[in-house]
Amino acid sequence: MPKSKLFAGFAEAVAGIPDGSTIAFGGFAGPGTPFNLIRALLAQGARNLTCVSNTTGGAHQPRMPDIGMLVENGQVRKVVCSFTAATRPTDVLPFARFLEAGQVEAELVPQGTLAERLRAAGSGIPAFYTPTGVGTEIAEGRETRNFNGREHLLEHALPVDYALLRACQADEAGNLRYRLAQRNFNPVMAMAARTVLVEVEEELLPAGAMDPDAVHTPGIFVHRLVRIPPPPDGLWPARRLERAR
Amino acid sequence: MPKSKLFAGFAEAVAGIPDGSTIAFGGFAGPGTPFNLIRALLAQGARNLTCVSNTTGGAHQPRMPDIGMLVENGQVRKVVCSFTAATRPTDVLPFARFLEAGQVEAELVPQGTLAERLRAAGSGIPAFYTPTGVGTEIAEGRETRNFNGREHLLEHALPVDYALLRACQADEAGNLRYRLAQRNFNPVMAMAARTVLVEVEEELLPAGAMDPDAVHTPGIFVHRLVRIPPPPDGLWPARRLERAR
Amino acid sequence: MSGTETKGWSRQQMADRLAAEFEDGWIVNLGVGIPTLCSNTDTGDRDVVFHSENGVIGYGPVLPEGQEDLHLVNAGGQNVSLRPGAAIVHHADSFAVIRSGRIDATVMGAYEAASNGDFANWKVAVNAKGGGIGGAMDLAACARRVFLLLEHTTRRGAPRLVRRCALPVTARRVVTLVATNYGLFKPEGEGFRVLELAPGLTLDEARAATGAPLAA
Amino acid sequence: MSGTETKGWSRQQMADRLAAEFEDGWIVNLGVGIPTLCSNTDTGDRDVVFHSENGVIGYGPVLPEGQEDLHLVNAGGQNVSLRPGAAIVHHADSFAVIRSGRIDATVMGAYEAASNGDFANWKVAVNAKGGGIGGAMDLAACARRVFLLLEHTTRRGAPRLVRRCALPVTARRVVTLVATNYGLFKPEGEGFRVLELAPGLTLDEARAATGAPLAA
Repeated sequence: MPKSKLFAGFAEAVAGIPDGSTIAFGGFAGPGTPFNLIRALLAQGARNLTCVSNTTGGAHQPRMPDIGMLVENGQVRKVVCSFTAATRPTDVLPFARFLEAGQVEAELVPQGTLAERLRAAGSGIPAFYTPTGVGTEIAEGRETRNFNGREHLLEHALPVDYALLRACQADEAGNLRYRLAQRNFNPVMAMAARTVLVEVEEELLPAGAMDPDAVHTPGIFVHRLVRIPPPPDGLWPARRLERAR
Repeated sequence: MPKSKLFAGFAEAVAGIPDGSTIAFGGFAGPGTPFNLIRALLAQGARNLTCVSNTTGGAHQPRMPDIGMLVENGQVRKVVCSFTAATRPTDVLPFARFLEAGQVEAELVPQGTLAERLRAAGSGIPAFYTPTGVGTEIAEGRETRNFNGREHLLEHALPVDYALLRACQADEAGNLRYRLAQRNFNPVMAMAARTVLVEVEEELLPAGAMDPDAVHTPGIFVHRLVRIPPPPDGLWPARRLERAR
Repeated sequence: MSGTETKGWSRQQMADRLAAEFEDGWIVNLGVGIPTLCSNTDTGDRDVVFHSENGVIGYGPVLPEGQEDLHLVNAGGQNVSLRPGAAIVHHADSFAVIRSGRIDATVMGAYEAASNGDFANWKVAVNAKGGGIGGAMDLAACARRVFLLLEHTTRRGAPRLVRRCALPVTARRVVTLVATNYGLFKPEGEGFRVLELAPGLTLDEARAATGAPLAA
Repeated sequence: MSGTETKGWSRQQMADRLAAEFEDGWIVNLGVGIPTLCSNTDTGDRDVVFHSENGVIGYGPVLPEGQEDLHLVNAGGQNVSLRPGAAIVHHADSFAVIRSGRIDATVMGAYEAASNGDFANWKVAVNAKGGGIGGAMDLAACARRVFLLLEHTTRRGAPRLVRRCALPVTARRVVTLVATNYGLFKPEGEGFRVLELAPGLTLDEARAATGAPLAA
């Protein structure tokens, strides 16, 4: 039998992540974000990382572990996100001053293109065309092609070395279920990654206890599971508040 | 409120399908095949159809309504399938003599490319690249491109006018659940189609009775539902037997 | 912006006015900010499905404090409710819904709306480093109708409805309708048509606050 | 082909021999025909996940008559069982698993296996109209290892192991191992290496029935 996918703790799960890795982080506006794995990665200290995520975090209070903290901790070379700045001129994300100071690179990608580039990487599709972004600044100098009378941008797959995810349920085979808006990027990031780490909210189910029709991410994509302990040891989402402006 | 998606019968559901339509048919080796809707389409008589499906059917006994029968009935101009002939030299599919006589066109597509072209159509992706088929007869004269040191074929989205599907469960909003191997092509065909017709095995659930996390095809993709009556009025899968050779 | 300075409609009134355009059976995506107020609007006997880019299909009003489900948020991160018939998909499938043209209307905030149909909502200044695209470019390029909800002027009184965007655009020639605190407007090339003015506002006042011709 | 004419291994023995190559933790796709027999093989304490292109991940042996679940079939249309930890995905996701290189070994039938690593299994004759590709081209192009299971010769005694395919190929330079009723063979460019001969067969007999050099 292959060794168990269940790891004793978050530190053990992230221990082997080397400097220079490309890591995708699940989550959208809270749900599905691997807060505990990010905290462990902050402590583990891997550097020169490329971080793929919807945002760099920090837009809401209470602040939870996020990509911005990895940047502040000097661990990040580049981020690939659909938000690299706040959308309100009056907001300044913690990440912004590092970007403005040139201490971190940023690749800004439309959210649907980001999701599809991850899915493409997980699907053996090296590139695809999308109408998104045509005629905008992000299309400048880029390859376009006309299909059905409409310009489209060529977009490339975005493979990652690791995906750090959060799920509601897992079984011993690594099958995952997400609850409601927790799903978001997590399934496509699992597909895009060579190694998938998941923090899990509920007790691990024995293999065979999860309905095969109800699985959201098949266990063949999943490598390391960690059960999230109750608070205060484990990080759990709190009610989100807008940041003070 | 929009009018109900539940139709009284199969004839009512297929009544408006015009000549010249492109129709995708769900199913793989039995499960998920819309036998009742195909039978209704045979009676309805729409002609000059383009049929998209994994196979043309007829490889097993007892024979159920299939694309081959639509061909025999003079309703089909072209099929797009991953099998247009049997894989055993000793087998001859009912469809084959129409193909050999030039009475129907056939576009032979690798199965993964077929599934992905349908998903692309349902995802606003006009074209993508795949390594499948490079160096084979199906790549002859086709556009290729090198990514990461490997040749890939350019493949185009395959949109369809209608999808005829079979599901296990549906609710009033049109949300669908498939059971086990019944899922196969059905979700991506629902995505690829402008109008989606579904024959449903179980009693229709009220809106709100299906767990949103358990939905396989969201109701926004689904237009017409028909409950399958018990046999002999409704067609249900029988145990499959190999065809006599 | 505090409510007391605002002329014309309140934010909820702007959202309600735009929501009155939603037709029975539409699938509507609501963006971050003012647009999320549309899911609080009573659409009466019109059945409208609200889609959020994080894969929530069929959500309803924001839930009051203490009743939130922390696993359920809309595009703005607000804890919303689900309506009967809701379904959840992952992010790639959610944008498949968007790019395949199944969103009947997308409602977004904007910094600038141009009469030629361009609009800008992802970069706060031409030379700003970084930006916040989110799902806006996908939605703008692919939704059947692009509805914008924004304050009619900046805090300094500069018009947000203009002939041509000064900021980097989100998409070109896509805007269908624009609702502001001043009223409801339709871009028509070189200017906007006034479909409705908020109570208490005159056409001259609206013209003075608009950077493009306004036709009554 | 009736069992009585067959030299060497039976079909189940061929499948068992190839299944002995599966390693602990592998994900293995089994094609139509002889390959499906591999899911009947006892792999002992090696945990092997069987994948079928219709989206069934983690299936087990074919179920006896009367115990079938008619909603559950493998790639060959046989009613199989599920192993604990199984998961179902749709067809596009199933081929995402395949194209992304997650299949450790694909086991397929073939008409011809060439020593240069090409093989042919989708068209019964060069000039045949139509063909049966199924998932074979995706699997052949993308699986980490391509294992073939076929009778060593045609019914007329012509070799199926050859230097170059005469039939249209399914993929080029991909074959890892070939198991036939004669034994287990590895393509090595201009010929095959014999890894094992079925009991009762001599190297000379195998050479006589093979269309490419055989190295012991």
